[in-house]
Amino acid sequence: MNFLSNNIYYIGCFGLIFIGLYIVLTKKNLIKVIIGINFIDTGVNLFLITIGYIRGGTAPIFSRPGLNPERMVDPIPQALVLTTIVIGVSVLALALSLAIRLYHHYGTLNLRKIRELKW
Amino acid sequence: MILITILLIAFGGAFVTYLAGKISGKLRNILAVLVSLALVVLISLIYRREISREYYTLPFLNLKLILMSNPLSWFFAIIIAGIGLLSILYSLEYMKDKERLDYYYFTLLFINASMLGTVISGDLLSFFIFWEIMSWSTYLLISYKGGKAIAAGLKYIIMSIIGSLAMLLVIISLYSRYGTMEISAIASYMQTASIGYTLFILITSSLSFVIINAFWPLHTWLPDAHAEAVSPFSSVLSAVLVRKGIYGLYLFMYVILGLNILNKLHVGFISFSSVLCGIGAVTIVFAAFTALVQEDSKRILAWSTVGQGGYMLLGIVFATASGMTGGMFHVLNHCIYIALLFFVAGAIEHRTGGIRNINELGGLIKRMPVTFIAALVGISGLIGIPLTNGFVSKWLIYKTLILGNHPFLAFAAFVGTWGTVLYGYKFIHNIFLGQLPEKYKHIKEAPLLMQLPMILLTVTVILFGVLPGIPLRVISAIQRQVALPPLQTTLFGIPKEAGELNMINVLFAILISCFIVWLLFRRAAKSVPVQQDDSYAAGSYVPKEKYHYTVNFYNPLSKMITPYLRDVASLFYLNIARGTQRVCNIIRRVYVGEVGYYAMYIVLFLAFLIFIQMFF
Amino acid sequence: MRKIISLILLGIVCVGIIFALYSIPFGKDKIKVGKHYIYNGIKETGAVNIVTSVVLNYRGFDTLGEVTILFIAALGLGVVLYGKKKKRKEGLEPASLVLYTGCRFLFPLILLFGAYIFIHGHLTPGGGFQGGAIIASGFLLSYLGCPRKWISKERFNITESLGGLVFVIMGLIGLTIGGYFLSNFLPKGIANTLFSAGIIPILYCAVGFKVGAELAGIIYNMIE
Amino acid sequence: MIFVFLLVFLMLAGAIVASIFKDLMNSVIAMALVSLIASILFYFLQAPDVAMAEASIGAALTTAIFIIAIRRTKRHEE
Repeated sequence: MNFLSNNIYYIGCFGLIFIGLYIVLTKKNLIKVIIGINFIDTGVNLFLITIGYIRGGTAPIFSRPGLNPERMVDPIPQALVLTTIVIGVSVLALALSLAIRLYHHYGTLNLRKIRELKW
Repeated sequence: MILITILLIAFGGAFVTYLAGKISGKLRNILAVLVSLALVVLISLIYRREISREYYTLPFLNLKLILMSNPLSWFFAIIIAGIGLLSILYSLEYMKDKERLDYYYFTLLFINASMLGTVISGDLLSFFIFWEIMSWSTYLLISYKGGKAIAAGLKYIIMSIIGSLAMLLVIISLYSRYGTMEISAIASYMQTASIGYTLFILITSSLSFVIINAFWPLHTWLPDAHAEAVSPFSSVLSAVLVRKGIYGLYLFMYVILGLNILNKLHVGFISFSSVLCGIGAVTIVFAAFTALVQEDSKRILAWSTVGQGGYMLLGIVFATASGMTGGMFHVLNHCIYIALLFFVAGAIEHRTGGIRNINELGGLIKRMPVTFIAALVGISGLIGIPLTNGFVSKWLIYKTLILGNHPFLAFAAFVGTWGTVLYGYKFIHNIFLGQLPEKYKHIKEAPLLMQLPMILLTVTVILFGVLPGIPLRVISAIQRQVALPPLQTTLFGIPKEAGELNMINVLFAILISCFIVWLLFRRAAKSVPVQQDDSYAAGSYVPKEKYHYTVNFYNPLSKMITPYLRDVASLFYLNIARGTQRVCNIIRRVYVGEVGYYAMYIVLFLAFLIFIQMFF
Repeated sequence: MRKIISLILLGIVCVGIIFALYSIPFGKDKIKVGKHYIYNGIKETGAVNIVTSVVLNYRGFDTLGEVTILFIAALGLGVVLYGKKKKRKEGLEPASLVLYTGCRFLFPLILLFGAYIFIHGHLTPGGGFQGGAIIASGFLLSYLGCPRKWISKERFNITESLGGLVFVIMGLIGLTIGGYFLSNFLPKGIANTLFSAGIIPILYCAVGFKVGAELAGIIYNMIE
Repeated sequence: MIFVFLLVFLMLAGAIVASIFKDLMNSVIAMALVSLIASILFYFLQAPDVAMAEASIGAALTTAIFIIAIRRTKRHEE
């Protein structure tokens, strides 16, 4: 139980990453694969934030006087993840538009049938 | 100062010619001729200077450019400039209607310039740089015609790059060991190097020269490249560029290492020179008989280029006075007559509209007499008939081989000469003698501008055959430079002390016998030229071309020798290529075309890394 | 078969990660560079929200690059989906009256909320990215509720370009005045007030408009 | 703490369920759930900025984009 309570966030983010990877590895529907990629994205974001966390810390915002700067969590991963999320959604949209295009071209989203990359 | 002027004129002239071509074609032609003429004049001016060096420090990287002129480089430089001038003159008419002429002239001049650079550079780095410029621009010009020529050029450049990399390895090794690139300094350091290092330097550097000179196992690029290049450039390629290999071998073997070290390089009875001798002998025999079964006029000449290289090698490997002289003289001679023969082949190609298959030709002697005489003299030189220059050099080489107790090598050389006689006769006969095909009834003699280089070279072949003392004096200066025993020469040949050869006597003897033969034929001629009548078989007309008896010349002989002429080297390379392709085909299967597999590879690699990290 | 192989591989990776994670204990103080930002952030930038000061001041140039990536992704999406435009609008069912009215009522409020979030980016959690996303979701709502009132694509483009332009111009002014790109040349003001932190609110407004227009444009492109 | 356990469990369950569903629309909704819980976890990890971004972008916009994409392609995985 102690182990679990120490590592529950790690379990969460890596569980998410592994489920995403599993989806990417095994599923054959293109949109499903993109969903998996989104899971990986979320998991990595969660991991970055988890690394910057301090037990009992506060958010890095001096919204009221008397906050202890010693107990503030790391602002840098937060800043990185902030931009990552936005980039993630735009890349996701790009991937989905490609999926739409592929569907219009091949009439299917099944990756086993779209084998143009083979040579 | 004059050396850098030569280089500047050569390289600058190429660029100026290219730019002039953008303005007008005539200006470009004039400039090209002027530049090559200026080079010939300038190089003639530095004859008889003693060894001179010029030092320049380039503004970047503190590199030194050292230029050097000595008899050896003068010898090669004058060949390069001379053949360059003639081929430019020849191209004026030959290339008249072709496309991309600016590019053509630019590249041709650029190749000449870089070849000049390689012979007058005094340090290995600039030697290498000029060598690379030469390789690449040659590649560009070989593939000028497109189509098959691109494949030929590719073949050339791949082999050339292999050689260049070997040479680069040598240069880097020498520099890191001795801290200098100047040839004379390296030569003095190398006197104290260990045997193993010397062997490494020699073998690795000669790889490059063996490739460029197309000796037997590495010759495969040459026939294609020579056949597919445009004719004026084929002559440059065959006469000059290929012989840069001999220059390089000479440079590394005698200028840098010297005779003392070379004599020490042997394991048991196998020495470095004996290996080279074997290569030369195989090259001679193999190439001569392969040329015999070719049907393409330029391909015959290309294979003869391969074969004649073997004679030069046999000559210069034996460091005796006569052998060295014979080898170097053969370089000059071969360059003259092979350029002449390529000009002949080009003239026929030009007039008949690109016909290179000699079986379709015949009887052109009446239509193109000047070309015929040029071809006859050229072939005589190639075979080594007395009164042509080829005779003198081959005589010297045979003499070396026989006096040096090398019966097998001498036999190989003789066999090669027999093959040369056969394919030389085939060349002359199939093109000029026999029956004139109907469609060539009205072709004209080659244009005057194309005749001019041919006539010049024809005269030179005879001149050097009758008066071999002129070039031999230059060659003995080379030998004196590298402290080899020079051959004593007179104007007409070789004096009694060094082994009698007096061409003036031979000249008179031949003139007299010619007179007698002429008289005999005059008196006892029985053949009467008759008109060929139309012929019919089973009531239908048989075209006259069917009677063309030059087709399948030497058919029984070719049938006999063809099984032995399988180009083992070429097959070997082909098999390597095929094997590589097969392996790559197998490797290619990992690209299955499905995203999941690609992701799987990534995870697999990750797992592999983790596995290694955890257990090792 | 494939599932088993993937599970085995993922298991190996999982084991490796578990071992690797032992050196990163959860909740311990591992901050190095962040400390500097936390202690000197207010003094140097005037922004109370340290994340904002990192995003727009310390790593402002990165944010410009990030916005550029966003722009390029939107551009790529437009290029990929460019082509035959079906007239879908005729086929759409009109929304019910309740939905229609609700959307029209909520739309300005959502925009206002988004604007509030990015204007107060240096004081409270939130900022240009979040505010932009909220604005984009407002446009999504307006599409769902009242598709005929859809704003034309050109306005999104103009807004988005203006946002990028303001960002770059602010950076260039900073370059001329302060000596480096995006230097904070405006007065810092008093911390915890709206008009503080120099150029950060301006930049965040630009980013908010840009991201909002960009994401709305992406949705627009996907729907068309 | 038990609340965090519950959330993480729910999040992972949502992810697994998203991978299992044959109807892509259900998968996408499960994915939205995952994003939403992730944003709550961000808030617990003292990152309100990120929580906001994740909630507005991950849970709302991404879902919308996915739904649009599914509407333009095919709803069911074969």
